[in-house]
Amino acid sequence: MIPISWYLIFAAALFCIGLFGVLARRNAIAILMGIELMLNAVNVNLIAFWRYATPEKINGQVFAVIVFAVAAAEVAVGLAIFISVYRRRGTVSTDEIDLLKW
Amino acid sequence: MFDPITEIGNWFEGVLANLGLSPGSVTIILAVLGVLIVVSFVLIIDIVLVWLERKVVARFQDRLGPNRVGPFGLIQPIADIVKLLIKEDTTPFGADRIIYNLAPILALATVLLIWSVIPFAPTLVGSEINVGILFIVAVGAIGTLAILMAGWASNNKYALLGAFRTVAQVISYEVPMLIALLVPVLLARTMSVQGIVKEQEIWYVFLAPVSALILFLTGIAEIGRTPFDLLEAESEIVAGFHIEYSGMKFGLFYAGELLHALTIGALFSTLFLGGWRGPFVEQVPILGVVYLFFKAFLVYFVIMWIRYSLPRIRIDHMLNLNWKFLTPLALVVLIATAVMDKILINASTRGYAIGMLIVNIVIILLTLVILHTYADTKRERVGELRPTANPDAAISSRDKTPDVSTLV
Amino acid sequence: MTIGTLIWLIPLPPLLAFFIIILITNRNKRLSHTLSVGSAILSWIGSMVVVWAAFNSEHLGLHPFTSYLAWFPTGDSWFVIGVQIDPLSAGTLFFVAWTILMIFIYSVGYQNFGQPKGDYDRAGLPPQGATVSDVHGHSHKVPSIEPMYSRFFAFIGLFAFGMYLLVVTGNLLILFVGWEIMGLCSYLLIGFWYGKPSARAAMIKAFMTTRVGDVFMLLGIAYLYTATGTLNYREIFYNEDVLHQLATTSTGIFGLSVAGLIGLLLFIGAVGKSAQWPLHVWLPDAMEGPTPVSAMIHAATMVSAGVYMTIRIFPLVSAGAEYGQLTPTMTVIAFIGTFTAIFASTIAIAQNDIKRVLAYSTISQLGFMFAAIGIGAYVAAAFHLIMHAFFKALLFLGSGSVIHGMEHGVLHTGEHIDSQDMFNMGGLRKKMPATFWTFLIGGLALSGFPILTAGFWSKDEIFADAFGHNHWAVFITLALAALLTAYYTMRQITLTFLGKPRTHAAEHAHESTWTMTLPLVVLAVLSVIAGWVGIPEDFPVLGGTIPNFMHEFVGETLLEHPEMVVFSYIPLLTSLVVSLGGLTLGWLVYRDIKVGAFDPVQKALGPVYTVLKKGYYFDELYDFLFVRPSYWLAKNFAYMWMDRKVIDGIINGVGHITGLIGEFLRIFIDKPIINGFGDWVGKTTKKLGFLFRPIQTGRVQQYMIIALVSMMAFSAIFYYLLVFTR
Amino acid sequence: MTFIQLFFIFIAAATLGAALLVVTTRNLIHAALWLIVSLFGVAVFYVILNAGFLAMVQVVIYIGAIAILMIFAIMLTRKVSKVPKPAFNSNWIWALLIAVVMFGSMTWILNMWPQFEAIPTAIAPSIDPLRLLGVALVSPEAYVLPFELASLLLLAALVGAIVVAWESR
Repeated sequence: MIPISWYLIFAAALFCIGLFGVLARRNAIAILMGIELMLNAVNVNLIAFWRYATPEKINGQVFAVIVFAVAAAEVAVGLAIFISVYRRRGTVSTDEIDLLKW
Repeated sequence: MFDPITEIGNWFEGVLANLGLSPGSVTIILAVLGVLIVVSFVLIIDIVLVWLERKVVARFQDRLGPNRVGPFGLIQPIADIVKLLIKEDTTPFGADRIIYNLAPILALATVLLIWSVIPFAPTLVGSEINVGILFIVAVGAIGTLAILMAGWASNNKYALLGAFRTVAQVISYEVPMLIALLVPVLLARTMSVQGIVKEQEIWYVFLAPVSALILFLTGIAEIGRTPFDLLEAESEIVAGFHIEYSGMKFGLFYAGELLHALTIGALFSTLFLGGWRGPFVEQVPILGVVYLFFKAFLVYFVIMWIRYSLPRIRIDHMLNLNWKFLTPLALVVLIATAVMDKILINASTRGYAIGMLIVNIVIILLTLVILHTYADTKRERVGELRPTANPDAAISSRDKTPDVSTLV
Repeated sequence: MTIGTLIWLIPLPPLLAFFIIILITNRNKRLSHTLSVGSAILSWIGSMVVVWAAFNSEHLGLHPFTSYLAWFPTGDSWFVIGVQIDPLSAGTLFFVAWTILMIFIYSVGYQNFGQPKGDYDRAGLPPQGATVSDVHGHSHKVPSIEPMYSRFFAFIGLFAFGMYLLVVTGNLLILFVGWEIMGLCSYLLIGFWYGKPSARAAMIKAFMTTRVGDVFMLLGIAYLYTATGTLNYREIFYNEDVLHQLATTSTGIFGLSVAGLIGLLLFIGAVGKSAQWPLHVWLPDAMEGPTPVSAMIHAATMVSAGVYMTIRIFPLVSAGAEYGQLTPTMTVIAFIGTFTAIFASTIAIAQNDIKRVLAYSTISQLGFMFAAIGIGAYVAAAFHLIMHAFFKALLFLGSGSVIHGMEHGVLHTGEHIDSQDMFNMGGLRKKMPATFWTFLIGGLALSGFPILTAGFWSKDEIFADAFGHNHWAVFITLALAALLTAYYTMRQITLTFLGKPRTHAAEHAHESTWTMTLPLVVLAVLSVIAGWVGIPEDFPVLGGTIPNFMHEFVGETLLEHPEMVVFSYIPLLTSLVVSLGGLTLGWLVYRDIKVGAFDPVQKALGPVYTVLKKGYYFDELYDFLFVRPSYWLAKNFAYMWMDRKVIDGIINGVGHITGLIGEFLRIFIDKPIINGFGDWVGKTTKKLGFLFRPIQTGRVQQYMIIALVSMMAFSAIFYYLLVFTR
Repeated sequence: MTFIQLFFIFIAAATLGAALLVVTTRNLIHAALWLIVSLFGVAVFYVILNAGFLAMVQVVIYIGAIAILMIFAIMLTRKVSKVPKPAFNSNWIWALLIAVVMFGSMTWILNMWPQFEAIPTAIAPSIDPLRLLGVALVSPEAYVLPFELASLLLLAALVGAIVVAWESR
């Protein structure tokens, strides 16, 4: 059988890859993809802990479902923002969207 | 009871076990074999579909259809396939090769995937999973993706437009479809397709006619057939997302589309027409396959019927129909069914069915009333814009026209 | 419907009204105010049913009406919220329901419903009046309807929701929610006429000042939750073990016990909300809002929420002390209350704006209540809370009616005078009789006119408690404050209503519509008879004729029932003397003020008068202590002359009172610290700004990288500290 | 090394590889497709973990909705993604450092956890996770309130997205 450690390490790796994407990518949409990866890593952890720790309590899956909802909402709003930013400034690369500087 | 397929399966399993393979590998081999059998079977049906489609369209259009190759042109599909195979396989300039080649495979594969959860007989189902309905929806989502890939990879604006249209259409029609799919789930209290079939002492088309109708319509929209075939509206965007495809790649799309129609038929008959149910099916499970395909072809025929009788509708009309009519209706039906289910929780089967039927009929009537009033207001508004023809003018104009017989 | 369900439903109608008005009926004024008042009536009915049931139920304190609901899971346990009506909340609910309903009705008239649309009215500015031509054809100006009429009713609806929520809930967090909702509404309504810069300033000031208190209150709530694991009243304040455990465990801070510290933090929140010194500055400016708002939010309900909450947490505050002696926290409360009482009343005697007088009077009356709580007489505090709500609401509404009449006169005559300055009024007695009599009753109640009025009984009980437990300082100071109260009340009445009209506007003022006078009458009746529920048994003659319902009832709220203090004549005589004396004094001083004459006291007091008029320069002080430095820190320090002016202002003001303090300030604080500090802060901030400027690139990812790096560094450090140093 | 373990390693490798391609590929469309692959891998893990329902939901929501939405957005802002620019911003090296360090520290800390090598216990046949989940999501003494709040959040996001992306004419 598979020990839980595999899932945890896998999730950690996925999370860090996503984090790298969030921190390093230029295009805002790519950053959103990184965020999706991170959320998925979290979900994998939730489900793994549910399965290994308390299969009789369903909380892990419930949290995963809530994470799904949050992810969907976040993507919808995020993409909408990017599109309107693109309309106004003609770019979605984050290092050109730096109006908040000194 | 006579159940050849299961017996063959058991026998073959015994053979493999005697060869001294580990049980795990035996399972895998059997699974692979099962997949192969189902896929090839379905694909052969697909070949038949090609012929059937052409024949039926010919009949609808008052032609003979294929009749040269073989008796009644039965070999025609084979000829088509050969033609497609020997055609040049072009790839447009600037296309994204991998995605371009991946798309048709994905398109056909997703259609085939649906068959893995459709029960052919009481004892015969590809894979018995407890979230079958959701599986079907998920696979449909992947199908959308395939079309989007094809459209984008072709590096052609018509293809891209077609893909956009597809996604807009399919995704928006998935909403009422999902809600309509929930009604059988609610009635059968399970998401497993086999379970839903097993629950249908009375076909659900009688318990939930409205959702059946909605599923049927949205199904047509999902496969993008007339009147919803905007994704390949020849007159507007040459051929839509597969404009650049030629040879067998196009063939795959074509086969996928045909098969998808039959799949929708099978799905519909499984969820609403009692699937493999029929006389003697308990004694002779293999009959279930026959019943299922009979029903599926029936629905498929209706789809073709609609396809070749109706014109294409405008895209805004299509989206209006979805968002302003089907989705609210589906929601109403779902809620009504749930409430009715609570009320009739401990009624007899027949009483339950009758109650559900009554609810649906009431909903239908209300819908008709609403539509009628709405249509009236609409008509008035149109009437203001356009002068209505008055018979006298028509008659006088007819008098002025020269007599046709003199021209001949 | 069970009583529990009913309690849940009480706050809802105003909220619904709010949403419906905002979303749907915004355009239709009549519909909007119908909705709003209707919702108020619904809530009023519900409240009355609940209150009636509460009054009729035996030992409500032991078995209050409660209904709990598991809100959301916190790990293994659940966070439980609920409603609870115990004697205290019943009493509060009673006056809240009455005042809110009355003020809703009043608002209809006050916002000139039914009047024509103004000629130059714009949203965000008070109505300027409209020209109408009567049957004779010659046109004259009349008040015009408020442009944002519906919006006003939506806002007060939301406010009513917050207040009801705060009263009926049985959970400190929900109380805080209602508290903040009211804070928001106060902000919105003070700045209702956001066209006026003064209103904008006032709204921001009010919000910020109360925020200071609320932060502490939130801290207290969080602390309480960590300490007890619950926020329900019954499980904390009615639970000997928890209280004892809280009282005995000590925190390192000021040697306070946990209970004491939490109580103090929550009390700071109350100080902010109830505008006690030193956070009192926002309330006078809050008078920028429409008068119904001043009456409801800044006199009757919201500011008394602070007192309500402090009575709520009284067990926490008094935990660990025998009955009669004071914990440190109680001492603080008593001090702040007493000081505020005298302090605000001294300011009030020098105000000319009719509403500002009432504002300062509110502050000082709330001070009375806090003082009462501080010396452990929370029953007296609750009593005075309820009575004060009635007569202060009455007074504010009365003043609103007066202003309304004056504005009518101003519009009619067209002279340019401040329609709120009492020196422009006079002789309104004949013009607006209903307003006069009700206002008189309110004023007498406020000044504690003997026997008849409610204010007398409640104040008398505070005196009795203060005297009975030998808190002499509190007793004497409060007596002085009461004297001043009576004095400025009479001053106000005399200036406004008695004598001859001092302006043409005053001559042409006339009575308001019934929607405004009806609430006045109702509240006047209430502020007379309501006091009779609290007559001590052993009071001469009257004692025992009516059972001391107040004490019996509210006394049950907490575990320890306060015994009634033995009756003594000294407090009674004191209150008689101060109230009657103050009234006569006020009348004597102001009985004949000539047109354009100055306040006679001004000559008598000289510079002190200016100090008082400016409210001890507290606004300027805070401006200089907090606002200006923040400007420095934010931008630069190019405005030295300004603060020099401010400082001089303070030095003049203070110096006139005590030259010594002035000297001290100038030598030891002003020159070395303030200016030096100012320069230093300015320079260094500028330097730092230039230093750190390049960091702010406006690139989110870079910020995140910085944040993450620092986070990892810190976590590494902590990990090292936690693991390797073990 | 049983078959299931081999399978796990294969899927994990595929998922992580796809994820790496997501964050490194310059062509955004490819990145989105790789994202789909890796999300699909995650779905497979759900299946292995007896959470079939979530697996399906994963496919429906992420691949059916989110990924397609992203591809749409990419195509709507295509001019940008066509411009040959480096995929990473100036301080990507820091990001790499952070990611690596975080991964290292996470695994290191996880290693100290006693049950790190725990083996799953068989789910009792009486327990039907699907049914449990359904009940938990709608029963008042469980998660009905968070669930409704989530739906409310989705509605708000829907409206907000429309308002934000609305072409103001």
